[in-house]
Amino acid sequence: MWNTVSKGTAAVERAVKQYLPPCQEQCPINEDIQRTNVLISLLPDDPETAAPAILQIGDYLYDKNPFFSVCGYVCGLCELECNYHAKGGAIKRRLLKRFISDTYIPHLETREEWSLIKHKENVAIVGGGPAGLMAGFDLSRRGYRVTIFEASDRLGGALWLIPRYRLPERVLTSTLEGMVRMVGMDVRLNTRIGQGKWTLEKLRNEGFKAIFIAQGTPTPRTLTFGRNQVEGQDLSGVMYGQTFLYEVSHGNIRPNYFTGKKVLVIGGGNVAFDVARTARRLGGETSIVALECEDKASRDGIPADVEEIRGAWEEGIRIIYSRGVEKIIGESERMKGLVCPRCVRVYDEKGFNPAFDPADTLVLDGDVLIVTVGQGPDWTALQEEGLVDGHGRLAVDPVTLQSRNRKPVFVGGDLRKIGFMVEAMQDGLVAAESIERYLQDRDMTEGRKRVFEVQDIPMRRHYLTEPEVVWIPPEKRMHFQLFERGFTLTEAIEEARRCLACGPCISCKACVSIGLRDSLNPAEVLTDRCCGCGICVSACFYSAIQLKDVDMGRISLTDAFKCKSCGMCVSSCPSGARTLGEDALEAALMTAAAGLQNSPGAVP
Amino acid sequence: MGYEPKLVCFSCKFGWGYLRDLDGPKEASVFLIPVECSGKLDAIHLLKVFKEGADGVLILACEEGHCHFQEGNFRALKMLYLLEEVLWAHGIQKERVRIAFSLDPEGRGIPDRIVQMKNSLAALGPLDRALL
Amino acid sequence: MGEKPKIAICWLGACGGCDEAVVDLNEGLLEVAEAVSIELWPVAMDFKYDHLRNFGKNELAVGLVSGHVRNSEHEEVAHLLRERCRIIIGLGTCACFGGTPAMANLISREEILDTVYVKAPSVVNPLGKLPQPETEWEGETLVLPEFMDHVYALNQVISVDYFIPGCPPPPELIKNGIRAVLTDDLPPKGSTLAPRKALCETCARNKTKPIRLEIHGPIRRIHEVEADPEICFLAEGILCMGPATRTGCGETCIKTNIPCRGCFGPTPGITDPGSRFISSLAALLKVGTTGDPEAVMASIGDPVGYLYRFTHPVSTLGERCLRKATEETP
Amino acid sequence: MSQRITINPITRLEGHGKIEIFLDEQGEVRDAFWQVVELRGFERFCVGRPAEEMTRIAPNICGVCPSAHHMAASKALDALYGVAPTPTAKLLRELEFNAFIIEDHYIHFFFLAAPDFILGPDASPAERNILGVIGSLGQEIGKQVIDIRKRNRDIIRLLFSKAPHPEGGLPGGVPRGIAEEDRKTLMATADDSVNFALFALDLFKKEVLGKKALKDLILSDAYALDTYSMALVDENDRVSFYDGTVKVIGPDGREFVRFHPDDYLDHIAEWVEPWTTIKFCFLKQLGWKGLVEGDDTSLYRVAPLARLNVASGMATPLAQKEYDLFFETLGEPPVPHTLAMHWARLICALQAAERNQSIVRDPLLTSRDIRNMNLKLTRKGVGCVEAPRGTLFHHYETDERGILTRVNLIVATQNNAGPICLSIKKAARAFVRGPDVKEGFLNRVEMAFRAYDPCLACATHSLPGGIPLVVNLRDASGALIRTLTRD
Repeated sequence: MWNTVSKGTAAVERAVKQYLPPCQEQCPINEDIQRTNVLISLLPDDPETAAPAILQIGDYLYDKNPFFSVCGYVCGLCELECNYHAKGGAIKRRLLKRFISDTYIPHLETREEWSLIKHKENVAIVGGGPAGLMAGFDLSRRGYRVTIFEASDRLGGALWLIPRYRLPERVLTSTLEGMVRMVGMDVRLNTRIGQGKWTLEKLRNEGFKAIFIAQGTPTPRTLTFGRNQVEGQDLSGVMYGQTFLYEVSHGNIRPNYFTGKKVLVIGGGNVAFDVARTARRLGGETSIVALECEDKASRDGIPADVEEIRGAWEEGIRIIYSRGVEKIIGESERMKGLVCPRCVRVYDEKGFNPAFDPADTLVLDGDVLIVTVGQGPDWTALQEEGLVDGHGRLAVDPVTLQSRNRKPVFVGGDLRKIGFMVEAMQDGLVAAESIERYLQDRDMTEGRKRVFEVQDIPMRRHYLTEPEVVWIPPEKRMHFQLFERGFTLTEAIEEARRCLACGPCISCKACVSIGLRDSLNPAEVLTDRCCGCGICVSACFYSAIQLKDVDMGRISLTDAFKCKSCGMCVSSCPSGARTLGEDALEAALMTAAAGLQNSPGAVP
Repeated sequence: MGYEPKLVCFSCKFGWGYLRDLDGPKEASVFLIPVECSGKLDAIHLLKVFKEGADGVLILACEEGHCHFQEGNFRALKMLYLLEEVLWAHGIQKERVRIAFSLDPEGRGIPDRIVQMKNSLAALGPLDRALL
Repeated sequence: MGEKPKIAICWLGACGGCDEAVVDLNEGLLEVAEAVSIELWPVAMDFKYDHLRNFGKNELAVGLVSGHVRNSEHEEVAHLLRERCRIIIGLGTCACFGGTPAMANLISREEILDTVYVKAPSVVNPLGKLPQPETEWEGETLVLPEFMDHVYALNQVISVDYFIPGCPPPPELIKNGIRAVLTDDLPPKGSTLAPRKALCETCARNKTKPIRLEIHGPIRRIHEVEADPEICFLAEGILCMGPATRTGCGETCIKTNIPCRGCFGPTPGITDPGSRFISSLAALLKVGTTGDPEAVMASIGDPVGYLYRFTHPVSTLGERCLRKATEETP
Repeated sequence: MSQRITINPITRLEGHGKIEIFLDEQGEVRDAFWQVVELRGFERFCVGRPAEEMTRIAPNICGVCPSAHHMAASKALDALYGVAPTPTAKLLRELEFNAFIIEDHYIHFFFLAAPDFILGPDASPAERNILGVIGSLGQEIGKQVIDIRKRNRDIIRLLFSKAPHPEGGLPGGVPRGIAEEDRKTLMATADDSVNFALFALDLFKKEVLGKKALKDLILSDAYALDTYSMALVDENDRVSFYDGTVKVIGPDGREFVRFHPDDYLDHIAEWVEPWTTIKFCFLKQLGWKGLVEGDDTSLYRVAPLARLNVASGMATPLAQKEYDLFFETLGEPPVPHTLAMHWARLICALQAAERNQSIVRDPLLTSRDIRNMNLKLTRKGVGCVEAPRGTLFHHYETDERGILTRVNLIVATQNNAGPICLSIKKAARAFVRGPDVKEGFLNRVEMAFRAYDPCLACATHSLPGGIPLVVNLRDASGALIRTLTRD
């Protein structure tokens, strides 16, 4: 029966100085991508027997990344660095995780929580978003008693801004609810820290020995032109992207809310595209006005993902590039249109400093304006709690996330630096580690910064082209169901098989975990036999071998981190100077030889 | 027909029957040797097997482009092409060594591939060992 | 025992090249002649075979035996020498591995006789007569040794204590071998009195080799190509057996700009260098995305001729043993 | 009661063989058989090999005259690929071949033949060898012999990697050239070789011709044989080693036939006897007439004596002088005296040395133009050289990829196989009588084949075999009466 073990020899070894596959090095939480890809590739191909196996893979993923199901729908950071990019298309890692989560979510909902002994200090987490939850999850596993203070009426924070057509609600709710239940975190909803009632001081008195602030960036940024605010933002029909998406996620916006209306969305990021494609699905004739230009490669290129742009374009959303908003034209307190000068430059050496060509101005008319130009943290609370430095910026150590002003306080997530969901989760994990070190009075920075070298693409003759991802045709997408079709079992296995597993064995060990192989010792060189001919160098597809001139002459050396102990170099060595230690093949041959000699089958 | 050809079958663990423990029913004259990768096979492994009494060798390798170790299957193919003339010089017809490129996780196809190979070996008759 | 130690230099199935190599000790031969008394050396001395029979068991210090074993008299002489020499040194590639003539193992004895004595274009042999073990002539019988149908390396017939490979074995190796026996500073029995690593260890061309040694496209044969004297043959797609062959010959062939053919035999721990090299070639020959592997592999033309040129009797398929069970192996 | 004497193995030659002598009741020799026991099958197992590898496989036929096979193979490849070697390549080949002729003739004369002359045929076997020769001629001369041989073999090693078993002959060229600095040592070697050749000839005249017993032995009827003679001659009918046409003269000295090596099959044929592995060459047009000499024989002799008999002179001046003295002493060609081969051998070595003297001074020697690359496979090629032991033919046929489909070799000593048998028979009849046979007399029988400098490994190039000479005396019923041991 298919069974993957993750203890003992099959456990992934903690990376010391090590090569990692580029996807894992790129992933902020270094998820075991290669291992789980290989495990998926070894799944049985009929659904019944595959299901329990998929759950085992899910459990393995969940153990290190409880958000993996959500990642499977929204994050594709690892795919950007995949070695296969240049040779046939990156491996569709996100869809592979989504495939696992489709089976895993129901299992998670009924999964029995871990019995953890909470014998350590109380820790308060301010903010129930990905950063806070991740920190709480990790600290609870370490035995801390964690309480999460969430300002709104539900956990999840900015994740709720992701539209349903990209992230199904059940996946998000089950994941959030599952995390709390699995580690038994105490959650206090509708409790905002920082406005009188709850202060950090109060938390300290309540017995919380460490506090992790991750409130995210709730306040949307207003529209500015040059130094000053664009007037007319208070007209009716003008709203801000965040709040709009927030309301949609709460179900407060009835379908075809914008039917017959012309909607203008300001902004060039992914959130702006979420807003536009949501508005389009609500019936609005939607256009995006972006400050940035069309060429993504240039410095002033539009930041939104290529897939988002393509999706929006397919769904009939007009995209107007390199346009700023100088004035909002209003008529009897209602928004009627925009005055949009051409933007000739977005950034200069000093940073964001747009410049416009007033001669080339475009007037756009529209009934609704949704401003989605980014969001910022709630500065007042931070000032009150004394967490900012002289220049009004957050005073926090970037490596340990510890506040410079108040030692027990740690800050992370979008609040600290706007980024992807997985970067916020990374902050959560870093903060958890720092909190434990702080509470255990250990050195805060030792061994924290670890740099991994990236394994380059292994050599082969044929590189396979990527599978084509199927989207529902644009005309049928005007709803909030998923528009992207996930992998079937066979497709998942096929794509997982395409993964080159280019990382070293010790950070994978998938084949050991399912008992396909029992040992992974790297190839060993018998230096008294090696003459330095270099045939093994060209036999190795992972460039794990190099020749080196030592005192006894030129000999070959194996880089234990890169070696896959596949045995290609062993069989190619003319002097028999390479071995894999005791090799099952030789033993099997001996028994076969004995068998052949005395087995019947003699000539009649 | 008394002649029962003796067959050794090397199968790649990453492509064939890893989902079923392979040491199924033991046929006296068939020896199944799973290996991590067909590319790991050395010419001497095959020659030794013929020398010890095998009448044929079947290598079950992964499908083109699907080798877990990149090109082990292609390595095995190249080795077999080189081996052909050496085998023929010793009276071993090249039909006695066959390599199949496919994926069969359950190993459902292995038994009848073995039967198929044994039939073709039976057709060739016992191996003339004059030069072995 | 003031008397000089006795040695025998004898050839079985040989071409005399190894004896020429002993003569090539030049002045060294005179030194050897001073140090020992040569009791048998058919090519140069008239000691007849009976002379050897008169010696007692292990009375001779060392027997330098060249040549493989191909007929009944070789076998008889081999055992004769084994009994009388304390140490037997297999001299030259024929004794150690079978040598070039052992390629006859791939052809049946009958076919050889048929080709040489009947089918050869210059032969006039109406009655198809072949050499016979016994021929009657006016009441007398003329005897020829009985030809085995296989060429055996020496240690497949008698236990051989040390090996000096090479075709021919370089004179310095022979001299060192004899000195080692006489001064009794010898490595463990069964070892080869020559360097332990393959040719690339000492070959000057190994330094200029590209990091990834790859042969793209077909193998090029030596007459089709003007090889660059500085660059590794394999790097230029020319077959060279250097990596699979023990060094010690001084790479004279490579210095004469022709690739090695493996006459020094395998390195320690390897018994079948030819078959081992098949896998090495499979690794070296990169066929490229569009190339046809079968055509590239076929470009070698005669794998058997290159791989088993000197070592067929010790190869995996070619290996047979004539030794009686009682013989202890070294 | 007829007797049988076996000399087994025969020694001081290359290869394995034995002699069976049968006596009648009066102790007279009824007949004697020279049996060669080697057979390897090069002609068969070289089929399937790439033709260009023959310059590396063929030398393994014989360790004493590998350069001959290497050169014949190189020339066969030239013919096979329809390409002529560049002038420099031809010079380098001749340089190596002459150096080989010199060192090979001297190893025979000093190592294998001299013991019978310097120490005398009746010397005890223990001394009758090179060590004995050096003992009697003195270390100085011994060292000179060793040195001249070493330096000529160094030429072979310089050009073709190894001696024995030179390698690397290529169609239309040689694998490496010679640098200008090498020329100095080559010149020294060539000049010293000429001086040594003259010294060797003086030694022969003093030590052999000077001794009446030996001179009578040479002139005696026991060592005389009337057969045809064959050798390679150059365009002006002079002795030639590397190249030329094949000329055959009859027992009466008249030219019988002259042919280009490519047509060897029309003139040379091989006969098979069941009691020996060697094949006996005979002149095809005359047909096999058995092991007989005189006017109705079809056997012919090759190697040094035949060269002098066949050619109208030597190709170099000093050698020509010796050639004239040779015939003044031994009578008009064709000289039948088998032992005179030793003298002829030294004269040939002199010519080779003189020829090298001019080659090493040739400006073309050190040019880089050593390969003629426009090869056109003609699928058939015959290469012929005058090997030290006689005319050698290599005949290759290949498929369209240059892989050998047929290999036929007529090897030097094979040409002499019949005459050797006859010489042994005559010597046995002359020297062996009655039950008690002195060892020295058996040695005189062996001297009959030693003169030919036979190379049995070559001659049989087919299968190795045979053990050194053992002398058994059997009575008529074949029961062993006495084993002659030589100690």
